[in-house]
Amino acid sequence: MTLTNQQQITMLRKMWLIRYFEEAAIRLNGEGLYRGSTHPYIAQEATAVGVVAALKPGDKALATYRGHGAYLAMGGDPSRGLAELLGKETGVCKGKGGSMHLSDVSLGFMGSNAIVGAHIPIAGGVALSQQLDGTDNVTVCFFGDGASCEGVFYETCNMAALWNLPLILVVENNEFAISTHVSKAVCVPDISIRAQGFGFPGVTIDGREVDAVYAAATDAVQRARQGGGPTLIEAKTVRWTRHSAVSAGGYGSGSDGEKWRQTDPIPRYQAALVSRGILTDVEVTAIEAEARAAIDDAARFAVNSPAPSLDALTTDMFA
Amino acid sequence: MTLTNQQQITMLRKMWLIRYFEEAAIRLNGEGLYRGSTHPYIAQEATAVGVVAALKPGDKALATYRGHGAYLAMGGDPSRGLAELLGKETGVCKGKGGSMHLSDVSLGFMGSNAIVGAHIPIAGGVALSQQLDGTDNVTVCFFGDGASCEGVFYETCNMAALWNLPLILVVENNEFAISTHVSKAVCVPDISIRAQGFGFPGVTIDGREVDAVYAAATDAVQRARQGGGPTLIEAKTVRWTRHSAVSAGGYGSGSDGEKWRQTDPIPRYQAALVSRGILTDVEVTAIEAEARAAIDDAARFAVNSPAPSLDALTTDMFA
Amino acid sequence: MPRELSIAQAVNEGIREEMRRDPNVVLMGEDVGEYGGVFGVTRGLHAEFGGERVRDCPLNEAAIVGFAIGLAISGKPAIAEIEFMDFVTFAMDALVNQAAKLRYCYGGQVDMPLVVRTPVAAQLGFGSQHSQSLEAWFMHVPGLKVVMPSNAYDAKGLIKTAIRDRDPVLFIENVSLYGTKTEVPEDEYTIPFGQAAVRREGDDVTIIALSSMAPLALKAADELARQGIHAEVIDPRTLAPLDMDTIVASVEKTGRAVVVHLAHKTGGVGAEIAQQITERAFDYLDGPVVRVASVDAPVAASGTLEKALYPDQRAIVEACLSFRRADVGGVR
Amino acid sequence: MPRELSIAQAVNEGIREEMRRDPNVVLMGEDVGEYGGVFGVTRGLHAEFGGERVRDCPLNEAAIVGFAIGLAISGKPAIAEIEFMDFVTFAMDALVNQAAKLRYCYGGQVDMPLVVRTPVAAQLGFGSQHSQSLEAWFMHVPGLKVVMPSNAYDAKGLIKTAIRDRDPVLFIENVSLYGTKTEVPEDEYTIPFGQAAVRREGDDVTIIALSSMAPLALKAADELARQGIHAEVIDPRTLAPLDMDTIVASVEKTGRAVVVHLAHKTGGVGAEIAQQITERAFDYLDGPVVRVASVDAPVAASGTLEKALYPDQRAIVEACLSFRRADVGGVR
Ligand SMILES: Cc1ncc(C[n+]2csc(CCOP(=O)(O)OP(=O)(O)O)c2C)c(N)n1
Ligand SMILES: Cc1ncc(C[n+]2csc(CCOP(=O)(O)OP(=O)(O)O)c2C)c(N)n1
Ligand SMILES: [Mg+2]
Ligand SMILES: [Mg+2]
Repeated sequence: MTLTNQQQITMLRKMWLIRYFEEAAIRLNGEGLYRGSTHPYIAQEATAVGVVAALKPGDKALATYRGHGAYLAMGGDPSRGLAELLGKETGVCKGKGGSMHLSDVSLGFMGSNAIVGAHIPIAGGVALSQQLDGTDNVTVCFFGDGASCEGVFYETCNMAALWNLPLILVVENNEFAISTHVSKAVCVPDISIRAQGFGFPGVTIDGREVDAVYAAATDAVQRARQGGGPTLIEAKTVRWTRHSAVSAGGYGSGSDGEKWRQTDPIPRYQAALVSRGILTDVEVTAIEAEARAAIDDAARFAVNSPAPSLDALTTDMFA
Repeated sequence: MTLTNQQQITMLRKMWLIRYFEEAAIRLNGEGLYRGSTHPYIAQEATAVGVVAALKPGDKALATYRGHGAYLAMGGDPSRGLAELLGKETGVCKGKGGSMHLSDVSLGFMGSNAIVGAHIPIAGGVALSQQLDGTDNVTVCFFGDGASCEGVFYETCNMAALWNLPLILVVENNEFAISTHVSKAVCVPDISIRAQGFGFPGVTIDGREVDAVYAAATDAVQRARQGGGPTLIEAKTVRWTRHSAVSAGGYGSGSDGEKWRQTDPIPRYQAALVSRGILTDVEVTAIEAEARAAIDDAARFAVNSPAPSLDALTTDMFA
Repeated sequence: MPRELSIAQAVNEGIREEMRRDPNVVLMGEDVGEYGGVFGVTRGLHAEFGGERVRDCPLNEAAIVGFAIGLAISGKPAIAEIEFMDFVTFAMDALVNQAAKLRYCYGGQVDMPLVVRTPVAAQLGFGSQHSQSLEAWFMHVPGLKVVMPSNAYDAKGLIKTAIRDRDPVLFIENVSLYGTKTEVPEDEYTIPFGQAAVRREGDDVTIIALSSMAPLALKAADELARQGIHAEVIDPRTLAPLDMDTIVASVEKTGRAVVVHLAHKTGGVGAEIAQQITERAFDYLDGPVVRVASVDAPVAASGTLEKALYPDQRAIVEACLSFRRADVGGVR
Repeated sequence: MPRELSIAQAVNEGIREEMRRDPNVVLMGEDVGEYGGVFGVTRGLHAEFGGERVRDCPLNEAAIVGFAIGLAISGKPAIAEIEFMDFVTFAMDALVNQAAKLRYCYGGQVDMPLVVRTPVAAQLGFGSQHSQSLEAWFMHVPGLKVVMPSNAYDAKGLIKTAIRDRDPVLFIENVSLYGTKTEVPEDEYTIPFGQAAVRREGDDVTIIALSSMAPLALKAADELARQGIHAEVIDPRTLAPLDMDTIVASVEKTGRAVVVHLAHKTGGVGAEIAQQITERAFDYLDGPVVRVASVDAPVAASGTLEKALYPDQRAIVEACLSFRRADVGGVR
């Protein structure tokens, strides 16, 4: 399954959209326009974008609180996304979920979740529903290296394997769980090794290389569509910024920061598209500018949107 | 580490003790002398006895509600054990724990537990304490095939491997979790495969063959004593009786029951000791009779012991 | 001849009817398949609906409820069984942080047609880790509905409502009631949530009794009647929503209230019900609402100790008589 | 110059002193090591005591508490941190079925010197899964001790008591209080469990306020004083054991009580405290105990909605004034 030029351009566009969305999220948080936490996906864009490129209508995705990237990759509206972060009535969750619960079910993006690991069995249930419906659709679950330690991850692996579910588990190994380096949290060198204990395929790829992500996802998705069951994809990546806009970890700054910036997935993919003759340098610049402008508009929309009315306090609790 | 003749005879004695203890437990339950559940270890005796034979003073063990075997193998007193089942004041837990919580901490048997899987991380903590104390002692944790599915099992595997703990995880795969066959609950053919996902050794042995159990345990214990970290031992075994004395599963009766009886670990070991010239047929019979008599005495002790006084209702809650 | 069913049979029949009605309903849990559940509640469902819809699960309470949530937000009503209520401790995140909240924090984008069924196996000698009645925790979680039927008729009507409900419902059964048979009509019916049942009318004292305490309270009321004291017995049936109107109306009449539950006293739902009564009917009360509940101690395996821990008929009778003894207003 | 510390610093100092005193004490949790905890409470402990005793753990709430229990029954006092109280949902079995019960069901054979520390991060915009104050669940579990300090002085004295205690203690901190500084003496001290603090004396109404609500109640009391109403403000400090004697003595004096907590109202500890007051001081009460607590809804991320959900100073003042408005006895 090779991607058309248009698809590749869309991927680049989405990566820029995510990048500027996150920069806006950090800026607006810094300006005090919303409180709580926001967990930037900066430097990890290639993973969500590459995986989602392998999906088709009817496929579903779930993600963590670091889920803005998955939201936008699944086609989420940046305006309603930023409005959600700001807790506005126009937010995609009416301002009730905020940054950590961004989701648009109408797009198959079944939700971000603020409890590490909790959405993994939920994703299993979504995949089970697809199987019961007799479709060839699949469910993707994004989560972190830290989340791969939670008991529910393993329980889901076991059940998904037993029931042969169309579930693609994408662990985004950005090396840190808040402050804890993966080497202090995971007892094996590659998280994909975990899959061995459950007898299904596990692969490790460079999560900053969108083509590699796409290839691994396509492989897993195809297998799942054909009834081949789950796959664990470990996307090795970096966390460019701090854990969240409000809590600082002791990395990513200074010279280390410089090292990480050099692995930025976006310039890399841009260069690839230029060298493939798909885009010119000028077009590349235009795509970035377009994304930036779209996010500027979205931010304006979000800032100018009204807060929810107090009636909303107790609506959406029960059907 | 070969066992002395005396040690081998002790192992046979313990197996008989467990067998008659369990028959008494079932009988007394049937007679209505206590309610609640009791989960016989019949046909699994070789596992606890074989593993415990590899331990030395200061080593610890924890088990499940199917823990009478581990209790007796660790040297637990049958009289105070049966008294505990009957909820008597003379019980090893003053009658408060009953069948599912049998334990004698003074012997290093840190407890049986009625929540499937819950004691696995507790065993991890016990092993951590041994490591922090700088001893070369080890902790053994017995649990079932069903328990090996619970999230806490995996979480413990990861932490034990990360911290290189002297923890021997002994999964007694008796093929069933109440009614559920292991093939419907575990997605890999051998539970020992799970260890691969954590990078430590996992072995599968015949849990009805006490020598094989002893050998595997010795190997794991030695490694743990030398700082080599955890091991997962899968002891394949059968559950001879029903899940518990109160709930019936649809197996172990009729012709199937006959098949299982043929794999009874005790006659097998008896025959081995006779063929090794360690015991004569007459001695073998005497050992069995002795165990039976000891349990008869224990049952009498238990039946004749007083119930706890009502003061006990709220003692032992706080220090 | 009216037909009588046990609670186990009634829940079974309710689930069966709903699974026939709605092919999307899926049942999951430990031993719920061919085996029919450790207490036999799901017997025959696997045979009728097959392994796709009646799913035996590994020992994975957290994932069982998590998967059920995934089905629910995909539009498939899911029934998950937690084998004993004590094991819900492994599924608290799924129930409390996910099932109860996702609709809200996704701004209403998802429905949550989830029923978590779980039996309380108290008073059977199972000991501290197999005897807990933990409804108080869930009454404290906005977004959950909590149901505690006390007889077969209610159990059937309420389980059907629970399965049709688009919100998460915790359905708490009591094992000691499983065997008791009561009349259950052949014709289909459902029972709405939030309607307490007045089991017996009386003017002297109101007894609010939950689940297995409801039949016990009726026996206590018989005993009291022989002493000339007429107790009104109310079974709330659902704790969330809770029908305080019925309870308050009764207390306004009797001036005295006793709340009875199996769970430990401190922090139990008795406190909440008593306080709501006090808030709404203070001027009618002859004395404080009295609570009858378990002693605040873990449940011992010993039958002697277990018996002493749980409330019994005598405790209910004495609570009702305490108003007279305390001479607060006197008994009419 | 008296020394002032924040709650975070006070807890840190308390732990440090106890770890110095007893080399067996071990601290475990997520990010508690070099990083010093997400709220900085364990800062410097890793440097002083090393990685053996101050242990960074993977994201394994269930196993973290399970391991801590294993240490505790081995004679090593263990302090486990749950990063936000909401995540205790993953460790409920360990806390409720194991820590609270093992001593009892092993007939007293083990001690359980376990402290589970956890912050409540409410009112900070973290949303529904990062804002819950779940103390009510634990007050309902016999065998657990529950501590909720409201200032640095108490926090230090209570954490030291908790670490020395041979029983399991849930130590609930409030993030919104971490920054506030209060005087903490240099000299060592501990504070026993089960002693409420009367923060302010008054004759007109008793306000029982938990954790972060205690300082808020004091502000409300100031406002009330300007209106001539003298509130007595009581901070229970520990919920289990609970010092009802102090509370009841106050209510016998004032005849009116208001219970204030951050947690949701229904099923919250306010119900238990109110009901215990009513049981013991019914004849002194001018009206029902009034509860001030969060609205029963999940916590929205939106600041506007979040603000409307939680109790504020005005709500406390109004609750106290409601006695006058309802004209129950009148305010002296
Ligand atoms: C159950 C649970 N435990 C702890 C936390 C606090 N927490 C939030 S994010 C995080 C780190 C998670 O790391 P990882 O899974 O690697 O994801 P990343 O943040 O790197 O994307 C932690 C510990 C939480 N939200 N939920
Ligand atoms: C957390 C939990 N879930 C369910 C149960 C009910 N239960 C008791 S024993 C059992 C089967 C366990 O099977 P396995 O681990 O294989 O042990 P075995 O009984 O075969 O020794 C189940 C499901 C329980 N006690 N605890
Ligand atoms: Mg990470
Ligand atoms: Mg088994």
